[in-house]
Amino acid sequence: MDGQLQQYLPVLILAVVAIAFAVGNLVASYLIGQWINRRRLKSIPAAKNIPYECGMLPIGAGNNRLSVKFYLVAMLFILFDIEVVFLYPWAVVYREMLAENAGLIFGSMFSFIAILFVGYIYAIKTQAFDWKV
Amino acid sequence: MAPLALIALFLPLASAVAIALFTRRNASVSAGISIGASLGAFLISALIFNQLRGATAPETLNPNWLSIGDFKVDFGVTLDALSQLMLLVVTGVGSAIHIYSWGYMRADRSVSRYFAGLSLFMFSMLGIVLARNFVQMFIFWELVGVSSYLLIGHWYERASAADAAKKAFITNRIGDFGFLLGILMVWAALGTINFSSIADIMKANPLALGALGTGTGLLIFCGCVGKSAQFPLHVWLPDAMEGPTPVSALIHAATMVAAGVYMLCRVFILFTPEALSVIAWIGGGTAILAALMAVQQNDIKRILAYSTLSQLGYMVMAVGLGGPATAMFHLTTHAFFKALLFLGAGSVIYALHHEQDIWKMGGLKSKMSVTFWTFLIATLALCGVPPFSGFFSKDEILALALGHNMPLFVIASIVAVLTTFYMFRLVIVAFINPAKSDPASHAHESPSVMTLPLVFLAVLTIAGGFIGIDKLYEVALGKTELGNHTVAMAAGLGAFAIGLIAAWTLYANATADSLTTRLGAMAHWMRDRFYFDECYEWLNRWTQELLATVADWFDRWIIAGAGVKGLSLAAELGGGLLRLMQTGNVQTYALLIALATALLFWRYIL
Amino acid sequence: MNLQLITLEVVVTLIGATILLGSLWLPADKRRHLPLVAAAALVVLLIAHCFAMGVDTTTTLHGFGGGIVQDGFAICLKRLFLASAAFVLAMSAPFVERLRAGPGEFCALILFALVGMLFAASANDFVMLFVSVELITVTFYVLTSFQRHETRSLEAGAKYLILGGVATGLMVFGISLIFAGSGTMSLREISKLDPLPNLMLFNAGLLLVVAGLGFKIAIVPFQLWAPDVYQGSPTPVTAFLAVGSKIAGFALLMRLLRHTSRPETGFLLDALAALAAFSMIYGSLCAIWQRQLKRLMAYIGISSAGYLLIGVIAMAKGFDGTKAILFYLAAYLFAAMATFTVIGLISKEGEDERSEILNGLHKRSPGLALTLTLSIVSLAGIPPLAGFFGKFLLLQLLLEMAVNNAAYYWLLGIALACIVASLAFFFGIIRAVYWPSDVALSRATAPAAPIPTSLPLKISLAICVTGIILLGLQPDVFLDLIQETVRAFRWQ
Amino acid sequence: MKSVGLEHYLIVCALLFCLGLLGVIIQRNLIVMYMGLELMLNAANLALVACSHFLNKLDGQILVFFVITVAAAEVAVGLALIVAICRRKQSTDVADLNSLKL
Repeated sequence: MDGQLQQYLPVLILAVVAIAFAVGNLVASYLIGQWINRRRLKSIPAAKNIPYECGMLPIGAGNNRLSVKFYLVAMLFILFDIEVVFLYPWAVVYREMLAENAGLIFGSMFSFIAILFVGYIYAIKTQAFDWKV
Repeated sequence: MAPLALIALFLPLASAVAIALFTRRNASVSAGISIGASLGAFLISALIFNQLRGATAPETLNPNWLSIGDFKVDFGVTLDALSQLMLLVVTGVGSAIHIYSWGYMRADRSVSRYFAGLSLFMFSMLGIVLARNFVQMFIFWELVGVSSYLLIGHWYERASAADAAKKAFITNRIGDFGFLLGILMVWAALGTINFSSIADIMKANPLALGALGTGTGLLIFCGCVGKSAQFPLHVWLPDAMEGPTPVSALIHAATMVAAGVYMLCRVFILFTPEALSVIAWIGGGTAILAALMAVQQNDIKRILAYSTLSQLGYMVMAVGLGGPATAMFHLTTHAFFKALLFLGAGSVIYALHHEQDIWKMGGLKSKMSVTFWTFLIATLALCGVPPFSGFFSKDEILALALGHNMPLFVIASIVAVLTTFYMFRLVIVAFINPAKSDPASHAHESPSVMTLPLVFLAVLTIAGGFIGIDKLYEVALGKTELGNHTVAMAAGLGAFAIGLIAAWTLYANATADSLTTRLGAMAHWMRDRFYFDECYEWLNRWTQELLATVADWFDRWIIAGAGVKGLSLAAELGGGLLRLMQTGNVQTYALLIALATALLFWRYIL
Repeated sequence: MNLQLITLEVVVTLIGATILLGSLWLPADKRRHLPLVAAAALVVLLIAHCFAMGVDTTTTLHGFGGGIVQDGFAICLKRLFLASAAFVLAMSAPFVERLRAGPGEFCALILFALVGMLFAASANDFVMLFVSVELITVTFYVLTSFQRHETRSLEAGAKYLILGGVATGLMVFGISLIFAGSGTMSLREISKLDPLPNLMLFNAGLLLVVAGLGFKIAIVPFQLWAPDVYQGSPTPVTAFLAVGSKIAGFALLMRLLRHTSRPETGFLLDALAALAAFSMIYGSLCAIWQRQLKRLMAYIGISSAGYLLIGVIAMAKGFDGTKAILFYLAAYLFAAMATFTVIGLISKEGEDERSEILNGLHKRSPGLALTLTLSIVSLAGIPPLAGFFGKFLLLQLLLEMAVNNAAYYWLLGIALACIVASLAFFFGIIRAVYWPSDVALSRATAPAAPIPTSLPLKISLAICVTGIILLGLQPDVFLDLIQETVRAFRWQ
Repeated sequence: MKSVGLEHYLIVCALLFCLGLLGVIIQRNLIVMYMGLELMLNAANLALVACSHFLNKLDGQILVFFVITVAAAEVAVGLALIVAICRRKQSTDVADLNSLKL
């Protein structure tokens, strides 16, 4: 087993442990639940089968649908977020480029941001961001 | 000269454009423009001819029209005896028919469209005549096809007319496909497409085309087979009779169908002996086949159509036998008398309110005397009776065949017999016999705007043999030695006599085609001419009828069916099948793309 | 780093951004003028680029680390792109008036797609190639599905999206393989590289990239999307897709092949020859049955792509195919634009553009009928119009190639047969325009009223017709023009 | 065992790529098909990164940046389109997109 894989060993172990823990918990609770149900007589209060045995009864479905607006904003976020990826290589070469060709390093990023900004203005003006409409 | 020729060339185009753009509403103005343009072209051609007298004009005008790398095409005009005479024929006959049309189409709904098409056709035809290189000729060749398509389909409400137009165009395309290939091969072999330089090269070195010489020649000939409706692509011409009769006269009898022969003569030097023999036999075959078919027709225009076919076969055969001058001579005379025949037929049809069945005509000799006499003159010319022009040209062809190819001479003579037979069958039944229908008995002569062209053409038909056209063609295309003239003449006249007697004995006073309903009506006078009657009846029933039916069947099923229909059908079928690939399901598409890519990988990478 | 190489791109981007933002503040009734404004701007830009900007067509300039190249070829293509975009914008003027979504967005998207094409014309390494292609494609995802209220538009968008995604995937993976096989992204370095580090990887990548580009230019077997998407998209978009996107794909394909073609990659040219044959046959045969005009145009485009591939192969083999290809592209541009303009004018909103809508067109408006006829004649390759000479030039190249390799005679035969077969659709349309049969007339939905045509559209149609006729009758003029442009032009 | 080399990466990438393509071809749900497309792109990304790691050249990683951004843009457009289709046809089954054919 050579070094290149060796360094991944802890990660592997951690992954195994995590998976085992999660699966183990699920299996355990299921088994216990079954066992208890079997042990109980017919007189099971319905409350035993609801998530919380006391307090308010839950109303409506557990998963309610989100408005499309949510996805719209999420998409816009992803778009602007992804663009940031170009800032990393830019930042890497920023220092030495600044020395030799400041105009290029500024101009390129400035134009890039400007184009993004056009999109941003468009998004605002078409009320893509506000929830009401 | 060249500028004059160009004016003559572009006059009809101008008129076509003018009609199409401005005077679509006003019929008479359109007709006036068109007729004027054609007459103007005729005058200019006469002027040119008067100046040059058949001498070849120096080719002054050849700008570098299209040059792609080493491929040079220049747009110019050829003015030698050939093109000069052809100019005269096209514009002369054309003008006569233009004028005639003005009377014939008077009642039509869309006269303007008709005359626009006619002018467009004149332009294209003159373009072919004047072309000085293959590309130029091919372009006008296509234009002629298009305008012919438009004119055949003039009465497009009739599905038959539209289909006939389409059939004509498609069939021609099959020929043009070969023609185009031939042109490409000529260019590949000789490096030029100018007729003059091709002629020079071939004179210098007859084998310049190399091993592919014969093939190239035959490919070029394909164009002629399509345009001049030679076997096996002749199927479109009879259907083309769906068009208005003047159109049939101009395009499908006098000029356009002759363009193929003209082209052959233009590049005659390209053809090797083998190619020539093939050409000759195809011509002869067409002649006899078409003549046999004509015997069994009852529609007046179809009879003329089949006779046109067989006459074109004569011309092509003459070219194949090495006599382009003879072919051109017959082309010229044929243009005269065949146009005259069609116009006469048109006048009859016009008088009988578009009745075309000859068995419903009759008795027109007295009622339409001008039409009858001119028609008779043309018929005699077609049958090669002296002193009419047809006699001289037909006699030359027969002599040529006699001199070079005996079997073809026999075929040509038989064709001559048949020609006389069916033409006089037509004349007797339609004109001489008593009237057999109500419109026929009340028919009267057509207006003078229609009869005058008839007279004009009749004069040409009579004079055509004497004004030395053949000499001019021999100057242009060189003289070829002919066989024994007296024998040929004897054969021709003998053929005429046989055919005439046959037709007369069978059809004089016949009310129906005696070949089928021979008994009864004919029985009482059968006793007098019993011998002839039996003889001809036997001859007709057992040879002509059989052969004609066979030929007709062959024509209808093998050629039209397998040849033309088959090709288009195969294409349509393939399209229909390939089309099924467009299922409209994205995943099918994705799957196909993936499979194709995998296939390419497996084929080329692994 | 020299900015003048991307002047056009920058300017067009600015125009697009301006229109996009401007449309937000413009009152709604003014917005419908935006397409014409954009078109006018492009025309001005084109004229300036031809005469004013002092573009030197004879020298080859490189920039941006070799990613961008400017040579005669790129300049010719850029002018073609500008022209086609101008035509498209002009024809979308009547279209946007009945558009629910904004006209500003529409024009801006078309302009951004144009930017992508302009980049594609001078892309000289794989990064630029990928980015320009994607700029075009992603923009077209939106454009094809722009009529959100029409099912067929949405469907066209979805189909283009899925299949375009597949094509993108193929192309990117191909690029990665090429990178693995050659160790560089720059086409110039690849052309200098000898021998290639890993030939097999390189070939595999090349094949995949060609497949991806083949999708853009719609050659068999990557053509399946074309008819559906053409039919479903808004007509101006279809026109842009059929002309702009196709030409861009060809530009990239030619650069790619020109730089990568070497004895070891010769297999690609054989493959392309086969694909060219298939495309010609498929396009012209399927066109016979097709009565839906935009699908018909798709099939015509497929067969045209086949003919153009001949030129591409010739150029990759070192023959001078540039002129033939540019000529054919110009002819195709004029004819297709004219056809689509007429179709867009005739068809009513939400109507399926079947050939019945042409019935009796010459009675309604003879001008349009004549225009349509001319462009169809040119597309069918009937002399003496532009299309004929385009095909002629390409076939001539084929003849030259066949001297060395007789196999090309087959290709020649197939091409000629397809030209003949392509007359079928010609008849279908001409007959519908001029002599509709009574059956068709009874089925015809169109009223006999003349079709209103605005002045800008008349102008653009006139330009198209002039182009078709001039290229047909005086081809040498245009050829000399191209010759002048690409005279000192070396592939590098 | 021997160390992991470029070819191993490329094999994995090819497998991923084919999986994605398979997903596009087999899955009926538009969104799942879309995931397949993303998988194809990411396979290519992995290959590019691996190459530029083993060839010690950054070009590949630069292209990866572009691919990621383009993929994001595609996702945005594509999801918007799919939502529109879902609203109109009340289904995201690709088999329902069959009005344009032949």
